[in-house]
Amino acid sequence: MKELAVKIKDVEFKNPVLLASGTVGYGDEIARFCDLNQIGGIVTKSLSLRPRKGNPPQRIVETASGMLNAIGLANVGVDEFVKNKLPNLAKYDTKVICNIAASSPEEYVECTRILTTEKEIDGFEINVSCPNVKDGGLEFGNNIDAVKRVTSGVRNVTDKLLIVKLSPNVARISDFARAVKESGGDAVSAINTLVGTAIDIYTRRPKLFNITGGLSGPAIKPVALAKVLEIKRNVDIPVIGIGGITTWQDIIEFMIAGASCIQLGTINFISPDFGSGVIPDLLNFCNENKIENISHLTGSVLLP
Amino acid sequence: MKELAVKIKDVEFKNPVLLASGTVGYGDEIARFCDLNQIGGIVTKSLSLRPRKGNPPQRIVETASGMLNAIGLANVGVDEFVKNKLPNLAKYDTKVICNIAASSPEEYVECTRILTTEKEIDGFEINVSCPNVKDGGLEFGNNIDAVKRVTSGVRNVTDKLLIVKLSPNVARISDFARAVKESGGDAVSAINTLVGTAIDIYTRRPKLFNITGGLSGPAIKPVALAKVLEIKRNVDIPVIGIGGITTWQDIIEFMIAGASCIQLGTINFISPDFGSGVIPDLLNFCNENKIENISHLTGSVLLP
Amino acid sequence: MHIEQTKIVSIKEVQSHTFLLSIQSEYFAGTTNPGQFFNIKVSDNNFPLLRRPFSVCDVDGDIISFLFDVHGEGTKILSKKKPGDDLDVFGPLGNGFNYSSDFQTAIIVAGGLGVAPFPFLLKKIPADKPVFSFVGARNSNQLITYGIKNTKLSTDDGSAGFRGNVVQLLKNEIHNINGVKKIFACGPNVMLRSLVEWTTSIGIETEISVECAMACGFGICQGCPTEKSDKSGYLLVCKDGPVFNSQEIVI
Amino acid sequence: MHIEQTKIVSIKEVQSHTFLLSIQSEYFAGTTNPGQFFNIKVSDNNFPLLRRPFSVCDVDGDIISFLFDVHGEGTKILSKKKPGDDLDVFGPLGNGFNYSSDFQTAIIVAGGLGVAPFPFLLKKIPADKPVFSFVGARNSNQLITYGIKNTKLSTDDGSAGFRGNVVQLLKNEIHNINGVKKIFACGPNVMLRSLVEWTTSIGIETEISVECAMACGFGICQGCPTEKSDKSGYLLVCKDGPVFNSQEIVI
Ligand SMILES: Cc1cc2nc3c(=O)[nH]c(=O)nc-3n(C[C@H](O)[C@H](O)[C@H](O)COP(=O)(O)OP(=O)(O)OC[C@H]3O[C@@H](n4cnc5c(N)ncnc54)[C@H](O)[C@@H]3O)c2cc1C
Ligand SMILES: Cc1cc2nc3c(=O)[nH]c(=O)nc-3n(C[C@H](O)[C@H](O)[C@H](O)COP(=O)(O)OP(=O)(O)OC[C@H]3O[C@@H](n4cnc5c(N)ncnc54)[C@H](O)[C@@H]3O)c2cc1C
Ligand SMILES: Cc1cc2nc3c(=O)[nH]c(=O)nc-3n(C[C@H](O)[C@H](O)[C@H](O)COP(=O)(O)O)c2cc1C
Ligand SMILES: Cc1cc2nc3c(=O)[nH]c(=O)nc-3n(C[C@H](O)[C@H](O)[C@H](O)COP(=O)(O)O)c2cc1C
Ligand code: FES
Ligand code: FES
Repeated sequence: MKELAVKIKDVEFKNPVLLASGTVGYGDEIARFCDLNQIGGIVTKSLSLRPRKGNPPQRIVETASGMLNAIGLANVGVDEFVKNKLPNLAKYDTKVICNIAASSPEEYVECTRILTTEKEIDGFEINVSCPNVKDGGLEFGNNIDAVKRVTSGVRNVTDKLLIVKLSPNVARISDFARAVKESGGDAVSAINTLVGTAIDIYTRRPKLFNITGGLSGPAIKPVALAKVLEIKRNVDIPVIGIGGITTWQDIIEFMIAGASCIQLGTINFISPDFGSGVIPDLLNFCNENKIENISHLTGSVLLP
Repeated sequence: MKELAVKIKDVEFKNPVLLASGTVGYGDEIARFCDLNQIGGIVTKSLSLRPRKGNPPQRIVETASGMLNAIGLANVGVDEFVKNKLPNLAKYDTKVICNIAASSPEEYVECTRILTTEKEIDGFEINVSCPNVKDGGLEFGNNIDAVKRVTSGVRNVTDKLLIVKLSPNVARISDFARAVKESGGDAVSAINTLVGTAIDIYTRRPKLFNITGGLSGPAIKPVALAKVLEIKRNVDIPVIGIGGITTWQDIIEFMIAGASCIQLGTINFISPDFGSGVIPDLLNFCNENKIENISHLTGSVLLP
Repeated sequence: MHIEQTKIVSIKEVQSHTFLLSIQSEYFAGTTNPGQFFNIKVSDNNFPLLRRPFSVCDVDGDIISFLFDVHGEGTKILSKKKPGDDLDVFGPLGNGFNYSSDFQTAIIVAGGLGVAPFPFLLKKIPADKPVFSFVGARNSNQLITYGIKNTKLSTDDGSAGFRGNVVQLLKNEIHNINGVKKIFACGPNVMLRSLVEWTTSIGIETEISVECAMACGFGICQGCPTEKSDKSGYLLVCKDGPVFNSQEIVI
Repeated sequence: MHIEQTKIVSIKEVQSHTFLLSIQSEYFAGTTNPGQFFNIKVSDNNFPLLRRPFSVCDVDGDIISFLFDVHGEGTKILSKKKPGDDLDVFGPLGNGFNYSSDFQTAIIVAGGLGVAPFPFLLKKIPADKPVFSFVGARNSNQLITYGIKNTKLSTDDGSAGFRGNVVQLLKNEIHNINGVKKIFACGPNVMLRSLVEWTTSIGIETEISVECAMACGFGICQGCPTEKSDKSGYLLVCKDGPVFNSQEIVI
């Protein structure tokens, strides 16, 4: 299966299929359906220094070919993760990326400093783009200087793979990718969810307690793909493509647009076995099309 | 049917249902299905000073609950419009809004200057947000100063209703709405399409000749609704809600979020009779819920 | 729990807009407890995107049944299925009723389609324990008593049984029921709330099956929180429920 | 043209993955010309979002038929419809073939499912004008000759008829066909292109039915441009076509 191996910095992923943050918890439940040994990697739910309860219900609304979520970064916190979640993840032959969300640049750095000593962790994904928390999240994601500060701060405390997950809710995402590169980041993930909302027309209240939520799923795929392409055309940095992937064809499409790896999000809720189930399809596509290594697809889009 | 009448500036729309620019041409074909006498208004395809051929094919790609278009502002030009299209529109008892797209602030002003003398035209919608042309469009839409310049330039040459159609491809759309208000605009339309793309995985070429296109349809409804809500919470200016409307419930939802009127876009391609067909449903909702005038819904969302 | 492509054995409209759907699965039949639920993909495309949760209604041999109402687009699609069609079913999910705890008399309280999980529960409650059922609805057309035995009815408009809601009916009747009682309830949140308020005050053990919006149904999305009674955080309806002891959560 | 909720009268798999769908509509039957098309909503929800265009294949009394291939999700849904099901049909759309112009002999050229518009056209061509049909496909399994008469076949792999493409076959046979000829063609763009190149060079009038991505199907979206021969701009396939005289456009 060497055909599918993909390297970013010094991390060799078995294949380009990763599971996206917030859509597989810490791997406990999903492992019953998706054989984690078969996939490139898993990204943890966003971790913060201390545990977070998350937002009150309602946290989820279905939309046309998509869903809104406003979970509010409910998570067990860094300490509990290291003690009780990481050992379980470490049992699998797959790469473990810790996603970190925080309320201040200092908290990002502090979380990373604590986690980077854990040898089972292969890299970090810095979430500067969660639309569902008051402090942190979007504010950082919309501010180039804040993204730079967070990236270089975290870079200072870890030599491991450093990915920054970008917000699509900006005018030019490639400016943010460039900022990440200039601040020492190794890669960017694109995209996090789009800001959206839904209102109950009888009560006239937003359906989500948090008022707005993040839109994910097939509905956003064309937008995600355009963001990946935009970054690839403007900045020389590896991109991890995310957004609305539900078929093997989608994975190939993201790679052609410029993605080195991809992440699966919402699809895990519907077909939790998709992650490992899709690997043979990718292999098949490569064989049929005489693609020696799947990474040759990355950015191979032919533009006029 | 006074229950449905809505006023923006001095223009009284029979009801809040308008047909969106670029989705009904100049009204010729749609009139066979949607009784234009029954609806609030029609917005023309974007007009430019001179005719435009538009982009070569392929101009359209279907996506999950949405579609991408890259028409490239194909239009007959201002002169031909006045000569051969406007007379036909003028036959209907409905408001006619001319949408204008241009490559420079001067061209916007020039188009408006020519058109404003036509008494059949009730107002203008300035399109600073088309993602599918090289010159003009998005560049203006992403630049607050350009939006201000265009708005005040156009304001100087017309006293008619002046609406500016905003791009959703920005970090904070309310900043643009504020700029419009400060520059003398009477209202904003939100939203135009989201930038998206699609790639053929076998040829590795973008499916659209233009590489990227604008995403419309139900897929974008949650995003459009959040943009309307954001403007309403931050700026005191009438908003015309657009994006993914396909049911009467969607119309009510947009109004509760903050829209004074709404526009129907992609739905016209699927159900060209929806525009006039939906009016009785709106009336019914108002009657059943004892809403004296539908405009009382505007911005009535209950926030925590 | 697993995902299985099952075949639809039968689908019947048992009442206007209410359907009984049966599928065949040895695995599901052998592993499901009353009160658990299944997450069903009603189409093989993106519309609707998410699975739809339904409580197991009954198990008979290797046939599993669901009782459902046509509510929105998803259940509309489901209602149009035909015997022989494939159905993508994920389960059994969550925790069911604890029917072997220390009680002498079982009381079923169901509002509207809240009867759904009880036919199977009734089969499992030890035969020596008497069962009293109370079913309520808005009016007689909406009363569903499929598979329920020894039933007293209530309707808001009095068109059948007691006029009033099902909790009031139970309050009126409780003195006729002897022994250490345990209540199993399912229905709208307002009904559960008023029930639990009362049963807490008089100290009858109560288990409630709760509904809420769900995405995954098995604990990975965190989309279905319900507040713990001590307000220290949230439990997940899909994983920690959908059946809760009424003392565990704020309903 | 209008939108009508029609009933499906029959649906048959005439060849593997190729279906003949018939609906009933007096209005459509009375107003449709060969070569026109209908835009069909295959579901009553957002999936797929857009209508799907299909040429009218045949009209018989008040029965309209379409011949279609299962291509993607939309046609898959369509292929699963049953007699008696409702179908939301919009049409007739566009301009059809001009079969009353000044020719003596009609030649049909169809590639693959390009045969679709011809059964109806064949009925309309005046009986005194001889018709010669040429149908090509990749291999014999993909050859569709539904409703076509006096037919010569070609397959790329030689598994039936002439080995080679249908344009080559026609070139070989054209000397056997007498009188002022007019060609009516439908099929993949590559086939149409090579056909038109040749017919232009030898001066045979040719009408081609063109396919492309469409959103509205009736001229409001500008989504279906095809370049004018003089390159001065675009025509719309849905409104100015789908049948064009080969001299009008750059194929
Ligand atoms: C554990 C559990 C067991 C259930 N058992 C049954 C049953 O046995 N019989 C039955 O008829 N119904 C049952 N339901 C409710 C059933 O799932 C909904 O009626 C169904 O999802 C409606 O789908 P729809 O597409 O027709 O409706 P729509 O309203 O179009 O869509 C439903 C959407 O609304 C969301 N939603 C919001 N609030 C709720 C809520 N309180 N419950 C469910 N979905 C919500 C869902 O996430 C889903 O995306 C159960 C729900 C849960 C959570
Ligand atoms: C005027 C006209 C007449 C037609 N007549 C017939 C017919 O008689 N029989 C038949 O089998 N097919 C016919 N087709 C083609 C038929 O419309 C497509 O096969 C069908 O749309 C496929 O839908 P799908 O959802 O199964 O495929 P998908 O590939 O999943 O989706 C089709 C989508 O692709 C887009 N698309 C891109 N290129 C094209 C293209 N060249 N043609 C059509 N859609 C395209 C469409 O806009 C649509 O959104 C005709 C097309 C046109 C334009
Ligand atoms: C329920 C839910 C929770 C999420 N939580 C997080 C999170 O904690 N951190 C994060 O970086 N992204 C989070 N995301 C975003 C996803 O990782 C992903 O970027 C997004 O869903 C788009 O991909 P998809 O369309 O495949 O779902 C979450 C998404 C969903 C649907
Ligand atoms: C095919 C197509 C062409 C469009 N052309 C224009 C245009 O010329 N000018 C403009 O301001 N908006 C144009 N739009 C955007 C629509 O007016 C509308 O803002 C957008 O489609 C979102 O609404 P919807 O989801 O209801 O379609 C176009 C949209 C489509 C789909
Ligand atoms: S529904 Fe996903 S965690 Fe409960
Ligand atoms: S398909 Fe819309 S103009 Fe032709």
